[in-house]
Amino acid sequence: MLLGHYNYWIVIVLMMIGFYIVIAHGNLIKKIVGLSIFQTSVFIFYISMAKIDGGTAPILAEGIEQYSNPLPHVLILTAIVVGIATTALGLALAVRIKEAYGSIEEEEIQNKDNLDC
Amino acid sequence: MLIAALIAIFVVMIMAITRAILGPTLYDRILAVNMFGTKTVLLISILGFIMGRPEFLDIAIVYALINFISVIGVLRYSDNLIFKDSEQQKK
Amino acid sequence: MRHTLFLSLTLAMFWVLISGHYTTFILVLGVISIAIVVFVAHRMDVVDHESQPVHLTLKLPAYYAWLIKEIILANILVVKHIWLGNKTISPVMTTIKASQKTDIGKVIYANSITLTPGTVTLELEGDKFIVHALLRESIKDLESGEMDRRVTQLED
Amino acid sequence: MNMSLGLMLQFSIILPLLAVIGIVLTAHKPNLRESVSIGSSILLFFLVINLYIGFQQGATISVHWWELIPGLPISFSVEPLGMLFALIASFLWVITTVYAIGYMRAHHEQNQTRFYACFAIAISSVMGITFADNLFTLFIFYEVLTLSTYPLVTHSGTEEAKKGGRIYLGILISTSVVFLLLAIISTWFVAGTLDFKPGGIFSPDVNKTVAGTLLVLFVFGIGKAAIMPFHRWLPAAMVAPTPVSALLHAVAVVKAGVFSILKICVYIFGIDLLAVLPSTQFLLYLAGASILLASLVAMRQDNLKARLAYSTVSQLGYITMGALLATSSGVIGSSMHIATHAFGKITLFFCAGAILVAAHKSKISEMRGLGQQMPITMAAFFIASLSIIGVPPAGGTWSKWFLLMGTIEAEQMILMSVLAISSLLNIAYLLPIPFHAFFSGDKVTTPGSGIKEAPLPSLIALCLTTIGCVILFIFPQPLYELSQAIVESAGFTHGK
Amino acid sequence: METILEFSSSIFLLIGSFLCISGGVGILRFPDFYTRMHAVGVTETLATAMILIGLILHNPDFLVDIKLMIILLMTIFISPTASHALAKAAQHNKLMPKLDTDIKADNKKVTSSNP
Amino acid sequence: MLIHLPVLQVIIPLLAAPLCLFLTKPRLVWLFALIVSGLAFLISGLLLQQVMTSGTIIYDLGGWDAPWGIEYRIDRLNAFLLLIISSISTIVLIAADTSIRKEIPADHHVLFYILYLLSLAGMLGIVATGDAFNVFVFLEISSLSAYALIALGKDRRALWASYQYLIMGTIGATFILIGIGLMYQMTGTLNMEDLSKRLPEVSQTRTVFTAFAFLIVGICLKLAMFPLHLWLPNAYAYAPSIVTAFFAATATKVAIYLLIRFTITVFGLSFSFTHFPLQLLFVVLGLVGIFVASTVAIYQTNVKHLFAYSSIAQIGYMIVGFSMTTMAGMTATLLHLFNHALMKSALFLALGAVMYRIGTTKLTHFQGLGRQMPLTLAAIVIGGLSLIGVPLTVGFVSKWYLVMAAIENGWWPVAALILLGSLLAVVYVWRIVEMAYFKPALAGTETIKEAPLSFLIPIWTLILANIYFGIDTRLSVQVAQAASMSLFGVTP
Ligand code: NA
Ligand code: NA
Repeated sequence: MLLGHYNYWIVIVLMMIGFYIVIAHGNLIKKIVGLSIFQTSVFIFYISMAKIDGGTAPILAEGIEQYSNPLPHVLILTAIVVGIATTALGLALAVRIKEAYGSIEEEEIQNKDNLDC
Repeated sequence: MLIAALIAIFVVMIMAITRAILGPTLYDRILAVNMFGTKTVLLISILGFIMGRPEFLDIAIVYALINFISVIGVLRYSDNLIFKDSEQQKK
Repeated sequence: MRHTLFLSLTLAMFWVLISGHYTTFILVLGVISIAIVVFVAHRMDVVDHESQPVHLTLKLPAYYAWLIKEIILANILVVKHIWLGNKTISPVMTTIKASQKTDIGKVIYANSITLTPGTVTLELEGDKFIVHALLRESIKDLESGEMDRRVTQLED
Repeated sequence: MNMSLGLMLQFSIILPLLAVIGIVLTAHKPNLRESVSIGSSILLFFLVINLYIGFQQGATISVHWWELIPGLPISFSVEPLGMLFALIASFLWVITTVYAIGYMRAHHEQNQTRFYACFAIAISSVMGITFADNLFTLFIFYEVLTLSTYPLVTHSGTEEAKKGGRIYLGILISTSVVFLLLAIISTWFVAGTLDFKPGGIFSPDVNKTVAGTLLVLFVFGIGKAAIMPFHRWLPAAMVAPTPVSALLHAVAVVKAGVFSILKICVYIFGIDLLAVLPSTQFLLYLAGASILLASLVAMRQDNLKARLAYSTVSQLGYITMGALLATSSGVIGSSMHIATHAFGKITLFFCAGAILVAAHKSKISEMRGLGQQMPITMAAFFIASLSIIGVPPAGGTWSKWFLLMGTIEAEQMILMSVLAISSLLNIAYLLPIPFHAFFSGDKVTTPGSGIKEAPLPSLIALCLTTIGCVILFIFPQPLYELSQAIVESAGFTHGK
Repeated sequence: METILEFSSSIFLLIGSFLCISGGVGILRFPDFYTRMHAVGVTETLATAMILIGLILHNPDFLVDIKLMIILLMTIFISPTASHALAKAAQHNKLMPKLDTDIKADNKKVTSSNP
Repeated sequence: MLIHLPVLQVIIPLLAAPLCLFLTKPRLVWLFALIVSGLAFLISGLLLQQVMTSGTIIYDLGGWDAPWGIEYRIDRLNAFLLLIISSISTIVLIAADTSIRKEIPADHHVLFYILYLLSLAGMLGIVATGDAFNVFVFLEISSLSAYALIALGKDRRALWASYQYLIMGTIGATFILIGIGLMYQMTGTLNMEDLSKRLPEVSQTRTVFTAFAFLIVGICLKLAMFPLHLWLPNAYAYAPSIVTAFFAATATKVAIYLLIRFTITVFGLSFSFTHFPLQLLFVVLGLVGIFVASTVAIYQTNVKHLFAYSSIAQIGYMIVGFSMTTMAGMTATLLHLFNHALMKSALFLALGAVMYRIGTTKLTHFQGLGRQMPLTLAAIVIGGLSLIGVPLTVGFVSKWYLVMAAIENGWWPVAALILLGSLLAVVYVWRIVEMAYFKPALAGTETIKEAPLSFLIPIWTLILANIYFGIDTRLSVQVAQAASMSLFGVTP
């Protein structure tokens, strides 16, 4: 019963891991990594949702009748692009923050900000 | 035999993951993850054959390229600034 | 111009082989995307002698054949030591000299070293390479200079 | 005729705003600027007089502007109570402007342009309040009045002025937003209209608890009426220049407050409904308490303006009480008291200002013997005090008389005694001042100190208002007729 | 013919798998980052080549074979670059290799403490 | 041409953004962006007119019918929001050229306009599309450009603010993505109209409940609804002034739109408010948000921070109106949506002018500024009065409708609390007034001049709009009412 939906369990576990990293880690890069994992879990969720019993990957080919639902794949392609853009922007921000604050640790940045005020 | 190769690659991937978790240095981890990536390319190729979908090879190609870019990307930063403090100190 | 043509051709070949669909529409798309890539490559200023070493094409096959042989041998050696265990390996790091004159020659040499298991180029400084090797004998092989000579031959 | 009267009505609201533009444009030519102020105030008074004449001839004057919120128009009409207030306010604006010119110049005040401009906006909003045809219009001008008088209160810009301004704005805005606005919106919801209608707008079978709650909200919400415990802004606003105090106490702000209460009692609730609401009694006692407590506090003030301020709080209690009594005499007394108190109190403030300008004194204890140097001022003070107390030969006599009658009609014996006691207290806190000024043995000021009467414009102003006090006593007929008209238009069935 | 192809394909796949596993063992077994890198080198050169050749032999379709060859070429071109970049980064950031001498010393310690 | 308006609305700014690259001169790019935004404004005006007269417009992208193709669907609510977004964007852009010259390094100017147009296109897209997944895509387009725009701020804290916003925003967007995915799983459609038809059949499943919960939390994060507001103050305070003026007026509005669209149109009132304790939750959070954020605003030393917290409080008002689930409440919320956009864009633009002249928006630097920058400060005062809800400003109109709606619902305490909450606005607005008008100017600031015309024109346009729509409420009320009617499926 529990294992029957193993794909969802994987999604949930990944999601929790990603979320935990975002929340618990002070390192900006790690947060971005966590965020990526978090997003990826959703991608997996969509893709696993698209699976149809007996269906194969939705790449058109001769002699194949049954495909998985291609729509989620298409959607997630877009979402992946968005995810990459987010990650890239996040990393770029981290680099700029490092240049400006000399650190990528949340706590140190917060301390420096407090000193500024 | 395809199945055997698949299993072998699977095992290697697990080994790579193990190394990635064990570390101990950041470079060990990148090395392991990179290896994991290249093995994924093989995995996809073999899976395509097993499932009778040679179209998967396209994915394998794209994956190989992305894998390369991501490793270079990560290293570009490691060469500069970011990883030095946090990781090296812990070592 | 020669480099641009070479690049376009390579890309076109790549496209045709990968695509597998040869309708007009798809082909036109291919032409457009190749044009864009060439344009971007020009903007990045990477279309030159160094990135498209067209002049080496003829001599390369022979060198590749020899290199493949070396790689196979090196593989066998490293795999042997993997199974024999840590006590049998003798990691060393040394500097070796490279006799190539051009940058591309040095890169080919350095990459060949790295490509053969058991040795890795860590750094290129002038005509000196810092190399890490798993086994003393691999370094000795390198120092014997056969590979160095073969790469240098490619140059002229 | 009607058409032109309608135009006049609109113009009486717009004219002061036009004056603002003139004042701002002539900012760098003080003489011209003051001419604009005086000129427009006189013009306004004539407009109102004309309206009055037309109104007396029985014309219905009303103007409908536009619907600010669908179903809620900005509209104006002339009815007796508004007419009464408009007459007082426009007349006193003329006087106050004259007085202010003398005062501001003698004091070398800064930012005079801002002062006159805000002053004019305040008058415009008072006109809007007086002629408002519905509660919504009234509320809007009520708020504009608050905001436009804020810069007047904080005019000096000192720390003290800022503090005073905070309390002023804080209480007036808080009460109006939290209680008044809530009451208005609820009224709209309950009654379906906000138009002022003789006899009120609530249907007779309205839920008495709801209506009673609304009445409380209204009375509390009209902070300008300064019913305790929402009176604190009035003493706090004492930091303002004297002409502003005059404006606040006599012409505009507090009068707008009690006027609103009166108007809401008569035209929103209607006397009949008011008489049966459960909360009326409570509010009457609250007004009574306000009268007595404020008088007691006034007695303890040594600062003249503070004493006058608490006196105002007390006198406003009379008007509120008169409105809530829900009898014809009560309403008549209440509306008359708006006028008589206006003249009495403005005179007192003019005197206080004159003393400040001429003798640089603000403490009552320092005014002993001042009668010698400033005889006219002190005489005026005496007559105005009589008006406040309610004894001849001053107008206050009549209003207090009707208020007393009102309590008797309503069989409110406790409140009757409140009025009686309060009159004694009035005597106790007002009369000693002129008395000591003229007859004190131990003079604080010596004859040779060079103190003389205030500048001529101020002196003329305070004389005029004093005469006004006396005239209201001698010829109360027009005032009474207007008040009577209010009662009639309200369609009394009760207590007559 | 088919059986020969099938058979040789299997052989190549088998060798590839073995090399792969060997590399995997190496990456776990070797003492430091640099030595592990050599183990990875095994899996990325000959092992990959063997498996891909095995696949090529398995499938006669031209386009598929080309694609497999492209993958092979890419792996072979990319892997040294990645290895080099990684090693260089490690060296720049002062990661010291365990050299022969250190290992000998370690071994001695181990042997001396276990008489 | 007219028939393609719905898609042109989005596609014009979207395509215009990369075109900026070819105009190398920042001045030229500015002009171009202004024209593009103005065009979007024009289109939204036409759309609104069209929708008001002839009802909902449905446009199938690329000729594919929904639910396979992406459908653009403009009803009264959409058209109203499109108009708000594009109008504010255009007016704010007028000052952009002057403002960013002081606040953004010259080599980033072109980039600024590209990002600006992208975020504009994103927001317009969110509103225009009728496809749930498309909402996510546009949401991310606008958010990503928002993060980058905020990071362009001069202060290094802009980077940190942008980073935090990125994290929170992405979590929010991902939650929305999960919600959409679950909905798709249950119904097999992404078209919102279809979803609304098919969801009732499966509304009793746990999956749909989960989808709803994820969506609401995600949207509330984007919305900066208390207590999910933590990203907002710094993002607004350290972003370039133009960006703040634009976002403060539009970004949270778009999120409110999503909240309304998903709870009322897609899931339906009965699901959203009977199966979930959403009403109680939103009333409480809305009110707490009003009081907490307003109180925090009072203690701010930076005026940009102050107004940022005020924005959170104003979101509270909208949430309270929304939670009433009546037409009156919805009208009040939509009205406030529009009115608040007018107030906040004017206020933040005026702060931009202050920033331009004195380089800071610290409250202490406002000393005596009333005399030095009379027109700018007068604008801040009028904007502040509007925020308080003084009659003759738009703020009063919103408050009136909100209180009216609360009373209609019989929520007397809520009505009282709404009014009480606006008193806190008096306090924080008056701190600025006192500082600007009742304190002598700081030494060495005698040379400060009034803001340039390029600021004054848009600022006063907005201020006059604040007054105009506070005096003549026919248009705004009519549209808001029509929008809420169409939401509740009532035909006028
Ligand atoms: Na090697
Ligand atoms: Na190697």
